Amino acid sequence: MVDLSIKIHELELKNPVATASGTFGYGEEFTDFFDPGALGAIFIKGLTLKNRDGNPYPRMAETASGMLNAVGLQNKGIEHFIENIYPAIKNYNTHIIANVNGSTVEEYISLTEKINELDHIPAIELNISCPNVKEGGMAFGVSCPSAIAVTNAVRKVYDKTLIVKLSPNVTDIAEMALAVEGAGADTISLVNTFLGMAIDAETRKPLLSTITGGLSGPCIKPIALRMVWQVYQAVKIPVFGMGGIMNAADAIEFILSGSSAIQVGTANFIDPQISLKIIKGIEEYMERHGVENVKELVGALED
Amino acid sequence: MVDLSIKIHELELKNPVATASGTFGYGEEFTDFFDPGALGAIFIKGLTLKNRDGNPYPRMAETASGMLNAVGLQNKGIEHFIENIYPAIKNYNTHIIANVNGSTVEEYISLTEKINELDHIPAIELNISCPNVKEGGMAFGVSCPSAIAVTNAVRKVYDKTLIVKLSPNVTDIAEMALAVEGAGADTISLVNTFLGMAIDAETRKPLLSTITGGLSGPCIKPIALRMVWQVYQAVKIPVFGMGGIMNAADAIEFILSGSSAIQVGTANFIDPQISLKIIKGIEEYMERHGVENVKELVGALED
Amino acid sequence: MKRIEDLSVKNISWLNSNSYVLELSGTKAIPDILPGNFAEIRVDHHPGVFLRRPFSYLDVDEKNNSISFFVKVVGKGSRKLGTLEKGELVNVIHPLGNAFSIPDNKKVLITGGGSGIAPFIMLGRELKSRGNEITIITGGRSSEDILFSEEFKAYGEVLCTTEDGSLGEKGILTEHPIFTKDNFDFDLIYTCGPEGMMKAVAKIARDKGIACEASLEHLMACGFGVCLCCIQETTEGNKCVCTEGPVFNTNDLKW
Amino acid sequence: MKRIEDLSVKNISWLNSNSYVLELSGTKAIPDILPGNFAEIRVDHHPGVFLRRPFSYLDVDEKNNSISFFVKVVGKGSRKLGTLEKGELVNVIHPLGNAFSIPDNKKVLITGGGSGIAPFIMLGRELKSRGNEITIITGGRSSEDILFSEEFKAYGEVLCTTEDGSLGEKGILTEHPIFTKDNFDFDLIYTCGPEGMMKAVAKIARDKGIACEASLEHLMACGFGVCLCCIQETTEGNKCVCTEGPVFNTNDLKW
Ligand SMILES: Cc1cc2nc3c(=O)[nH]c(=O)nc-3n(C[C@H](O)[C@H](O)[C@H](O)COP(=O)(O)OP(=O)(O)OC[C@H]3O[C@@H](n4cnc5c(N)ncnc54)[C@H](O)[C@@H]3O)c2cc1C
Ligand SMILES: Cc1cc2nc3c(=O)[nH]c(=O)nc-3n(C[C@H](O)[C@H](O)[C@H](O)COP(=O)(O)OP(=O)(O)OC[C@H]3O[C@@H](n4cnc5c(N)ncnc54)[C@H](O)[C@@H]3O)c2cc1C
Ligand SMILES: Cc1cc2nc3c(=O)[nH]c(=O)nc-3n(C[C@H](O)[C@H](O)[C@H](O)COP(=O)(O)O)c2cc1C
Ligand SMILES: Cc1cc2nc3c(=O)[nH]c(=O)nc-3n(C[C@H](O)[C@H](O)[C@H](O)COP(=O)(O)O)c2cc1C
Ligand code: FES
Ligand code: FES
Repeated sequence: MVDLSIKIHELELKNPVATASGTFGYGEEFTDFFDPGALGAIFIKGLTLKNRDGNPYPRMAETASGMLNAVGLQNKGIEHFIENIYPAIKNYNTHIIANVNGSTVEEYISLTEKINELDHIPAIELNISCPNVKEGGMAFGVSCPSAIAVTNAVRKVYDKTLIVKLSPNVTDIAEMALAVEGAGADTISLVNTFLGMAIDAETRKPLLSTITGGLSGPCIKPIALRMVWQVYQAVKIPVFGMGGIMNAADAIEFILSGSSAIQVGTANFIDPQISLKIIKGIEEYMERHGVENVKELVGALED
Repeated sequence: MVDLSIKIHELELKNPVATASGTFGYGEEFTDFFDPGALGAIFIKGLTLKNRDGNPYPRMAETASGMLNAVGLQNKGIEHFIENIYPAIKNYNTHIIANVNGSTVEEYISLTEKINELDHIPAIELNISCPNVKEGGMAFGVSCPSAIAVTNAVRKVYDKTLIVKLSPNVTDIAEMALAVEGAGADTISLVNTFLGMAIDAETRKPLLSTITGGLSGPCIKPIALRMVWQVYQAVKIPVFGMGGIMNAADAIEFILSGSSAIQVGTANFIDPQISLKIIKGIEEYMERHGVENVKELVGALED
Repeated sequence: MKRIEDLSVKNISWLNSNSYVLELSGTKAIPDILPGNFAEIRVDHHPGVFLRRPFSYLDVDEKNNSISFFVKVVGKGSRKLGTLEKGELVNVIHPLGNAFSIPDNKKVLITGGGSGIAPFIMLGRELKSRGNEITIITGGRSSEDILFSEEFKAYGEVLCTTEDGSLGEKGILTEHPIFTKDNFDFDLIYTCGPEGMMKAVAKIARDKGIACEASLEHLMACGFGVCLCCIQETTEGNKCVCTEGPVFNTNDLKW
Repeated sequence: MKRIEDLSVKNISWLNSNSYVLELSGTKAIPDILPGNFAEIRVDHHPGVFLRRPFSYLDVDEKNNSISFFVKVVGKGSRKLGTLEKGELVNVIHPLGNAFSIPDNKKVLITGGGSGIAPFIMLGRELKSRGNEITIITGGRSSEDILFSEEFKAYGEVLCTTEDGSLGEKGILTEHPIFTKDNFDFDLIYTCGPEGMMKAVAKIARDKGIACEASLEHLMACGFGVCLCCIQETTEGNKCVCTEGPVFNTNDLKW
């Protein structure tokens, strides 16, 4: 039997396959398809302090090998989560990781403090990379000083595993990674979506109510993979890679380029059982290649 | 009859469809397929001062709805071009635009000076965005000061139409555009390729000899379109948009988001007659929508 | 409970130049399906199609473990599905969404335009079995678009409008004289079709104080409530069309 | 002169579990094609295939305006082409590349492994018509991989090797005893197949001072000389495999 388990900072994952925030709900919608307890971790949908309606419809456009979304962090706020959702999901047999969003540093802090109270949430993913909100979001993730400021501030109030999620919409991803590592991140996750746009030539109108939105799916994989590889070489903390992973081979490519674990995003929409298949596929790959421990594959790209 | 002609700075294009540098050779390879004189302009393959062998094989990897290349500006140098290629192509019934590359500002200047002598080349495209060379290339295009320095320097020795080609691998494309506009660019072209990477999970090896390469094709269209739209809003000079254009609808989307003219790149490999089809398709679109002059479509995106 | 499964193409029958019925069958018993439910169908082997496509059930044949869809060709995915061969496998997530409400012994009006008639075969049968008095009105561009009239006749009175006047009343659906009749006294109106048409029907319903249910066809990425792309503004905030819809009481919509 | 055209699938015949002959025909006269030339075939309707795929001509039938390719299934594109139906259109850019040199009345050796045997049917015929004495040796994993032996027999002596020893000599191609025979006195050797095999053949040729031509199968994005992705290092710098090759004198390669 091959060993798929991997430790990311203080998190012991039973396997390196997690589901990405905003693409797996709170996991409940998937229980008809498989037991979410089989996953390495679940990154639940983005939380904010207060209820957010998100952006107006339409919020989605299909693109070549991908999609744009402009959801804009729709959620009912942290209180609603704690009262109505947390009790139902806290006993999943896997790690529940909260995706934390604010428009100001203060909001990030308050939200983190509330999540810190929740015993069954062993880690947060600090989202400083959402391209679909007017305030905060990606603005924090595209400049080093603001990324440092928010990471620092959250670090002070949080002592469980702090994952910072980077935006790919930057000139130098390694520099951003170093900045948040220096500011106290335990782990880095990347990439969030790329800022993109789609138009209907016939109507001359944008396809999204917000004109621009976040691009995800296999189309972004080559860029995401490059960024993961650059970040892996730059920092010492572990990396949670993602961006267009559709099958086990994609997942292994991310692991080889330096991801200790990976997240499956958009692929969940097309095949809700895909993360289960990816876990099996990694296992088969390891057996076929005589790899006993998945750790051996992390960053094992050969020149 | 609809009017497809468009003026870009001092260049009168018979239609807004040009072919992108590095994807159309010197046009000669296409004469079996159609008369390049039908095009608005031809951006010939990247020139350097001296002969360049480019990067080792393999230089290409297919990706989801796109490809990575790591050609690395292979060409026989400007002298060889002037003696052996220019005489054969200078009388095409369209504009020949030279794509200018240097590893230092001095090289950009010398190369531009030589091209300035060539009567049948009415414009240059300053490539400060090639991701596949170790020195120069993209390094100039990802920071404002260096982009300004090289644009300024070339502007001093060149008084025909100066097009500066931007790299999409930046945090703020509008800022870059403003910088080169301020430094004397007459026109901006974008996007060059995105820095990406591909791996073969089975062999654990990168698919490109250079590990990373430039991503092009429909996969990048949503990001390219967004950047063109941002640049169009930021600057006063005209924009030459490109990135994943595969058909007339794509071309019209770029025009609506602010491209005065467009360039067709990777699509030339799959259908060498595609630019001709795009010209026809734009014409049909204009007839169908009662648009008399293609200028009316430039930036005509409706909110 | 929703499930994901491969079904095989049993038959494709074209009804006119741009629409067909796609019949899929499986080996297992089909799940319980209610009128208004839909399925997310994966379109394989088409370079331009990335996401699944949602389609309402046209009908369910429990004896043969088969389900059918009425598909109007509007783009790449709907065109591709129509080229499948018998026996090819199609991956389906279903059943999804909520259902129309079914009253007992009432007078109901069903209004359908374009592909919006799809859910009404199942709805009509259910309504009839519960003793309702049914009027069905369908609208289209020309007689070619007026489909399933025979099936609908088994449920009640069938009316239609065509824009070119080639069948039924000339005009758009809401221009049919029935809407201005004095005895327009329905208890419930159902509508599905182009948004403009549904809004016009909803307005008539509201003006006359009649309850109205509309089945919305929003763009969807997942179809089962996780992407939050398919939202509709309602009086109670944004709702997911795929899980809290596709059927809405039009009074709850900000139309 | 190269051209781009739609040809229709005339026939697909599978030779073993993983290779087939694809025959395409057109209505116009086919262009002049030389042994060694290739075509860039577009693979439509497969989401994972973006670029064209290059294939050497297996044969040309001028009477019927048809051409054929020997395709080994190695991935998405080669698999997809094998599922086309008779009559389906396939877009082809051709003919591309240079050709093997054809001497007169010499003694030549042809060495082919895997899909590398494809260009040798045309080459053999041409060589034979010019009075050459031909020996053909093909290598494969097992007897299943040893193809076209009947056709080759019409040209000269046919030898083979299989790794499992199920046909001919056991071992890899260059382990065949012919290479160590004293009377190994060929004037020209041709080779096409996996790079390792071609390099081994080229080494033998160089050691014995025999000219050797290899047909390279480099990754290509365009196939007609514009992308510069397919280069091969040679003694005269980088050369394009698609326009200056695919056939090279192995002495010019930095092997
Ligand atoms: C709950 C629901 C039930 C539906 N029931 C039916 C039905 O029974 N019969 C039927 O013919 N159609 C039905 N539709 C509409 C059907 O989903 C779209 O026509 C189909 O997805 C278009 O796919 P395409 O690839 O052919 O079009 P595309 O090439 O993708 O686009 C063509 C047009 O279709 C629209 N469209 C594209 N994707 C979707 C999508 N995921 N959802 C809605 N619209 C989209 C686009 O905005 C565009 O205007 C239903 C939609 C929903 C949401
Ligand atoms: C001049 C030339 C002539 C050829 N003649 C023949 C022939 O007669 N018969 C035959 O079976 N094969 C031939 N090949 C190889 C053939 O082109 C590849 O096997 C085919 O492109 C693989 O496509 P795929 O989609 O099936 O594989 P993919 O799924 O794309 O990849 C599978 C493998 O094939 C390789 N490959 C992918 N694309 C190409 C490409 N464009 N060029 C070369 N290799 C590629 C990849 O490196 C990978 O290892 C020739 C190649 C060249 C360059
Ligand atoms: C519809 C949708 C909603 C998303 N919502 C969030 C979110 O709330 N928080 C977050 O950090 N990322 C969010 N993302 C980004 C994903 O978590 C992931 O980073 C991105 O989609 C790239 O991975 P993929 O290509 O596998 O989808 C969202 C993505 C999509 C498509
Ligand atoms: C094989 C290849 C070679 C290229 N060479 C050059 C070059 O020499 N100079 C340049 O400015 N851009 C070069 N480019 C970039 C293209 O001109 C274009 O900016 C890019 O491919 C995006 O457009 P597309 O998606 O339509 O291909 C090259 C692109 C490809 C694919
Ligand atoms: S379509 Fe994804 S939530 Fe409704
Ligand atoms: S494949 Fe493009 S130059 Fe050879």
